[in-house]
Amino acid sequence: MLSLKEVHSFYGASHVLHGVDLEVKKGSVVTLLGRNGMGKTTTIHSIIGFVTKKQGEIWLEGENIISLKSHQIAKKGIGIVPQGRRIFTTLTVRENLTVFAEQDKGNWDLERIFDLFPRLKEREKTHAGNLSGGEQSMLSIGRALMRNPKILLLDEPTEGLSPLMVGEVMDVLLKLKEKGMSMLLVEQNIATALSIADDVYILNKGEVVYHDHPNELRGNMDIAYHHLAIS
Amino acid sequence: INTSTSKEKTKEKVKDDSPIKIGALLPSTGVYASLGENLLNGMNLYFEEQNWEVAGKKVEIIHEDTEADPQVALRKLRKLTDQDQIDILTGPVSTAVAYAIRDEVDSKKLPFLDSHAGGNDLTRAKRSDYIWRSSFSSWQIGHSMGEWAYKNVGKKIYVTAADYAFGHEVAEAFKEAYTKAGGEIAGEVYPPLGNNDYSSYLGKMNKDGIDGIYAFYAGSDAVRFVQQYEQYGLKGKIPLIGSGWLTAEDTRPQQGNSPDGIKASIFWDYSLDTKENQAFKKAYEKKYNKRPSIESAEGYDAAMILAEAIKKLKGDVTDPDKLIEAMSSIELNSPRGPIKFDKETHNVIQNLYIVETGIVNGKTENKVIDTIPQVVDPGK
Amino acid sequence: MKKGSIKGILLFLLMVLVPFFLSLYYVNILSEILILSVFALSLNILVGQTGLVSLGHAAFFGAGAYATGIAAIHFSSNIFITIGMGLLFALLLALIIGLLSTKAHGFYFLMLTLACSQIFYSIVYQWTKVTGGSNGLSGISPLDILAGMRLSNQVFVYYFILVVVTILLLFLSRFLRSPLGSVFIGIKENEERMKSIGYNTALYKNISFLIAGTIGGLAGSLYVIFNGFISPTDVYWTASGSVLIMVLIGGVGTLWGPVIGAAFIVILETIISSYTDNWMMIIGVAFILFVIFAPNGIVGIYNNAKRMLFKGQKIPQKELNRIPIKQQTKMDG
Amino acid sequence: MKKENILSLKGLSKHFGGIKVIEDVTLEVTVGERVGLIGPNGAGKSTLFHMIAGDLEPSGGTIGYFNEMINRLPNYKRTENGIVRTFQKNNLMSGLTVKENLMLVLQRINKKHTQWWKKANQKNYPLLFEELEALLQEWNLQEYSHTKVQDLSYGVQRQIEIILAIAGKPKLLLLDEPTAGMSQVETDQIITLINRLPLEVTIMMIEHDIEVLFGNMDRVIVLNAGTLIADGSPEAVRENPEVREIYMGKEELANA
Amino acid sequence: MSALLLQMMNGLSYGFLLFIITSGITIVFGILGVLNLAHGSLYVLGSFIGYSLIMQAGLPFWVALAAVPLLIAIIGLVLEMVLLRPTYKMGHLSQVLLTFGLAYIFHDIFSMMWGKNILVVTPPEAFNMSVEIAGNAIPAYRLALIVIGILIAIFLWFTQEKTKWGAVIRAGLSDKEMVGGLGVNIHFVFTCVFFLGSLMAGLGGVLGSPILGVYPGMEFQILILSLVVLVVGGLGSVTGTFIASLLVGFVETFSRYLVPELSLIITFALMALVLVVRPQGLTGRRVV
Ligand SMILES: Nc1ncnc2c1ncn2[C@@H]1O[C@H](COP(=O)(O)OP(=O)(O)OP(=O)(O)O)[C@@H](O)[C@H]1O
Ligand SMILES: Nc1ncnc2c1ncn2[C@@H]1O[C@H](COP(=O)(O)OP(=O)(O)OP(=O)(O)O)[C@@H](O)[C@H]1O
Ligand SMILES: [Mg+2]
Ligand SMILES: [Mg+2]
Repeated sequence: MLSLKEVHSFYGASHVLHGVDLEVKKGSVVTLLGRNGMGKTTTIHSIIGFVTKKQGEIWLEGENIISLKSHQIAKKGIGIVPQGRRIFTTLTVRENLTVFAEQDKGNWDLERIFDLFPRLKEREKTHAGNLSGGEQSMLSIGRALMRNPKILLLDEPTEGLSPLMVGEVMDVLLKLKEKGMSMLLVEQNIATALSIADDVYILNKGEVVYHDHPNELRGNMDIAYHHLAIS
Repeated sequence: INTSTSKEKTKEKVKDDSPIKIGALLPSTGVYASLGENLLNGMNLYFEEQNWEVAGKKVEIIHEDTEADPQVALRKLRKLTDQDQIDILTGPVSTAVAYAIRDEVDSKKLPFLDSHAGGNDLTRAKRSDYIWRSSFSSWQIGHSMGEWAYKNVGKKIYVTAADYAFGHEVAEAFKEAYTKAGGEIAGEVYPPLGNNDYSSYLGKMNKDGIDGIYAFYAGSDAVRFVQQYEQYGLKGKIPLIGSGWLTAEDTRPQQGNSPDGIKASIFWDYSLDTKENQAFKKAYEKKYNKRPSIESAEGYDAAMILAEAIKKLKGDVTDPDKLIEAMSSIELNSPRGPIKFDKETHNVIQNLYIVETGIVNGKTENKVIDTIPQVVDPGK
Repeated sequence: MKKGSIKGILLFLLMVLVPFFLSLYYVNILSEILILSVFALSLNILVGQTGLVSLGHAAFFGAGAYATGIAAIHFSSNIFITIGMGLLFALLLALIIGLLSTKAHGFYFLMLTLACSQIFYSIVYQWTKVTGGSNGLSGISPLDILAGMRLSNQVFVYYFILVVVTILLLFLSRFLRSPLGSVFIGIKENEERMKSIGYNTALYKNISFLIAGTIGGLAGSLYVIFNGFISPTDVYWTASGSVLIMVLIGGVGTLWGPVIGAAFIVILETIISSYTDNWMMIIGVAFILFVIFAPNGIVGIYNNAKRMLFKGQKIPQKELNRIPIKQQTKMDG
Repeated sequence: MKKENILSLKGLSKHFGGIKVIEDVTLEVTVGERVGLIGPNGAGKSTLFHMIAGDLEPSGGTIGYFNEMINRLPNYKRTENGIVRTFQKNNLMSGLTVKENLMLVLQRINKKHTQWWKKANQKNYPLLFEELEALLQEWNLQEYSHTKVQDLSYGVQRQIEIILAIAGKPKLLLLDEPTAGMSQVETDQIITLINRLPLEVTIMMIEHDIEVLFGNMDRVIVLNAGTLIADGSPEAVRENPEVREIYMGKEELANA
Repeated sequence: MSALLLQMMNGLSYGFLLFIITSGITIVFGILGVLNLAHGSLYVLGSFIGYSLIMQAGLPFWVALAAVPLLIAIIGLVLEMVLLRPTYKMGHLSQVLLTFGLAYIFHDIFSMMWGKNILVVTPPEAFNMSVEIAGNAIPAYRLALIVIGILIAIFLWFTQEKTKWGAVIRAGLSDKEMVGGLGVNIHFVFTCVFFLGSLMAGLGGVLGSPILGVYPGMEFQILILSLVVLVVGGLGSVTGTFIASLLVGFVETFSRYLVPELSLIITFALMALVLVVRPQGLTGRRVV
């Protein structure tokens, strides 16, 4: 479905990704782990096209999208829940959800989002900038779902959510997975990450230092900590 | 250290064949750009008729753009004196510029013929030995209409003028003459310069029992004022009089038929029927393919005066005092009629004409209906 | 001694020698450049340092100029007293306008300063008795430095201005990088957070405004001493606009940028307008080229060139100096 | 002897238009206490911090700090007096480098921020620079010292967010989800450093990471829909059925 | 009484004239965040081209009214794509400088093409007269402007508030990159907005010229006037600009009538007052 081959990314002169290889198979969930500043977000941004200075190949359903603009990439069916939520603060909650929605592509609509996050329904007409941190996270997830994407890029989607909400969101992701949605998930909480993953990658200083099936990791947490602690 | 001004150096070049340099400080950008252009056209026309040669010497005009900004003007003046080493200065359009350069001109003993800026003080409190004016003083413009208006328009007049020093000076002069003749000022109002909507001011003037409105506006203000005067139904109800800029040659085409019936006082008009004016008009239209304006005539006159002075000195303009001496005694018949200088004030003595706008062949034309001969500015 | 200060001293000496080589015309242009540099430097404190983009800075120039001019005509011929009057008046005006406008942000601040300065302009314009109205205030005679020593000559005036500018640059080179200076930069970057780490940002913005206004007034005072007149044109918003452009073209937030910007604009305008009436078009094209190809101004070009030349050496890369015109204040969600 | 109260909220409430975000919260915190604050998303936790720090004005009630009523005190004065906060969403001088960000705090703490006559360099301010070095060392951030904050990864920016507060010599430190977005290693580091703060520093911390919270706090307060529903030791709160119902997820329940 | 009525009508018609002139800059600044200092120039360009078509080529007013705005809009489109686009990532001041440069260039083009004199367009035949209302003559053309102003206001209000476009653009203002990440080509949207803003400038130019005339240098007057209205209204909302136009129209008209000496100050004083009392403008929303 989505695969990165030897991707190098740059911010201005600084070289951040050093040849990342990664593959998300159709209907599978890949989690990306790594300490702060190791290039997880940069990987996501390279896929969606926020990072423009990059080399290598990014294949999406048989097409190399590395040189496309982000709106073109997004149109191909990629949904994103960015780090820091990045909801549109001057729009109302409802506008955030509906303005970019592509409801004809799937069955996520306003009603289902509101069912999932009742909190958002209560705040429907509020400016999104006035929402609490967790509510903004919900909105960001909702916004991505409303586009009914084929593949979801999730950059720490549960950040700021209460444990209860984390549970709910993970449930939704699991259901989506069952229905065949592919996902690339960046997550700091290893337990949460492993509960859903089919594949685990660990990034360190812009390079993939570990790639395996989660069961291996689950059985031997030391490996994970080893890779996650070095820097 | 080179603190000397350029004059001492020029002393050495008495009898060579270097041309006489006339510096023209005129705006070609900014609000007064079109006035500056017309003045320059007038000057160029005259010198071209003389083949750019006076008393056997080449004449050259060095034009610098003042942008009607005193600061820029002063910078340009310094360039003209220090770089170009001009012999004579002429211009400017804006009175603020004239005042700003006054001290520098005076201390450098640079002969300066003011060809437009009309602020009274230039030939009153700020008088300088080296500054003479061939154009007009604002007093002349306003005052000339006062008595005439009392006799021919009515006993009660509303006064309006653009809110800047010149507008106020003209209005003051008019009021002075008009009340002295026995008239009564019904009220006065001074909209800002460059105003775009006169409706509320016109509403104020639109009173019963008024015999007329005296207005001083020029350029875009004149166009808008006169048009809105008609649109708001004052035309045909209250007669409008003013200064010649209200119905000037280059504004009337934009005013449609609104100016019909306006009477104004001015020192030159296109319709003036003299030999000199006919010749001037013909030459100007031939060269520029459009009618001359008041400023074109001013430029032409200034050039003529300078040329006469140079002739008197046989082309030797190195001594500023002699040049001033020669210029001050000039008397001639210019397109605007007989003119000479008042040796006391350094201001021009000239006729003022009352012109009335009428419609000829579907277009407005001015007609001189009265002459107020040889108006002299009082100098204080 | 450091390389920077040697360069500075050399430059100063060169400037001292200028009148021995160049004609008075050039000396006058230099004087004018220096005066406008002072003006631009003062605005840079607001725009470059504190991030307050003002479109009303000419008011302070006018305040200094008119106060100095009026004082020179009516009260004193001593240069320090008259300049002092100019500074005092500019300071008072800055106090008032600062209190009114620093509460607003971004574009609203810009428009408030514009409004205040236009009101000041109207007062100057209409109070003909005191200010000479549209004709301006002219006939201001040369002033005394000491009893018997008069700035009667343009070269003396040049030296006087040069000394003032040198002192100002020395002051600013320390001030801009001082702890207080960094507080201003912090406010430019994120005013809300500056409050949260304990800075009374309203106070510092006002201080910045006061300093900028007073130095702007100094520029006005020097201008009157140099030209002997002042007119409302110099207080109009276009004057504020052109000084803002000097700062932007020279290089926002740098020490030398405003000086270079002032020189660039004056030279460009003076030279080009002697050759063509369409100088505005040429300047306009220059602006556009700057925006697209040299967004960090002339100082930015210089730095880039230096980096290219000394690729081997490490010269810290200065990033785009973005000045936010914030539209709304933000707060934690 | 009972310790002195550092913070006492009485009947505090906050309304936005018709929405009641905080309703009649009364609360006392003693000097040196470590208080955790939890509650569902949108319960009003951050809003409470806003009011204590002076970034929002209460609609009703009073805020007492030591023995003073500080309702009318502007936020920067509260910071001067020792109430220092972090933001849930990074809120930094993002165009400045890490060093410059920290310097702004350090110079204020050391009362050097009004000096305008000398450049702020190592020669003129050796002590400040020493402190700076120490901080960078402590947080392992030397390599980022000259990096602009906006060029840092999200997690590192969060670290700066917290350092800015801790460097501000707080008496009452308000941490709004300090470990959100931090990797495990960084989270451990932050907790260690917080625990290393002097005992007289009072800490209030909003945190959704249950492990972090229950493991390190003396007392836990639970906010739901703007009202206090529980207040007690971590153990007690953990066992509280209502808290479990509205806040904990299945997993946590299973773990507990 | 009748004098008062007249002034009311004057205020109203002047207010609508202001609205027509300023709606373009509102759209571009308020929505796009680009402070377009060349707005006045586009307006003046519209007036000049309108003049050429109507007064020189002798075309009917209505033809110019349709053709000119379109032409100006296309010019605006080209400017946006070629010049403005590279500046979006550089912050607002760059755009200020760039559009100011454009204004300078236009200034010289105007005087080269149309001379330095004031030019006036005669209003269409049908409106070239005065209407008698309660004993006062009021130019029919001004009454027509009121109607046109209302239509424009409705159109803009509808576009901004009732279509998804308005929201997309507001989203783009707070985070352009993210809008792209959600599949919308924000550059295209911006171009459209600039197109619309220029269209409004051209429309204002044609409609305003019979009353205000046109001359080089006028663009700066128009610009300042627009900025004042824009700010008083609160950035970006069509409703705000509408209210502000009428407010400024009324305040100016009445101050001219009652205290003519102060009329120069009054608009700016009004703006300062509004901003000091409400730093976000009249209708500006405060996001806390
Ligand atoms: N300015 C405002 N206008 C309207 N509602 C607001 C405003 N600010 C906050 N709210 C509402 O108040 C509620 C409480 O917000 P707050 O940020 O305090 O929640 P929180 O407890 O910190 O939640 P989280 O854990 O998600 O960060 C939210 O529902 C939010 O929508
Ligand atoms: N805009 C930028 N300019 C320059 N460098 C950047 C920029 N953004 C990120 N970096 C650098 O790129 C590296 C990777 O950052 P990235 O945001 O991808 O990390 P991350 O793995 O997502 O970390 P976190 O867990 O903190 O979100 C970091 O060293 C960071 O400093
Ligand atoms: Mg990240
Ligand atoms: Mg919160």
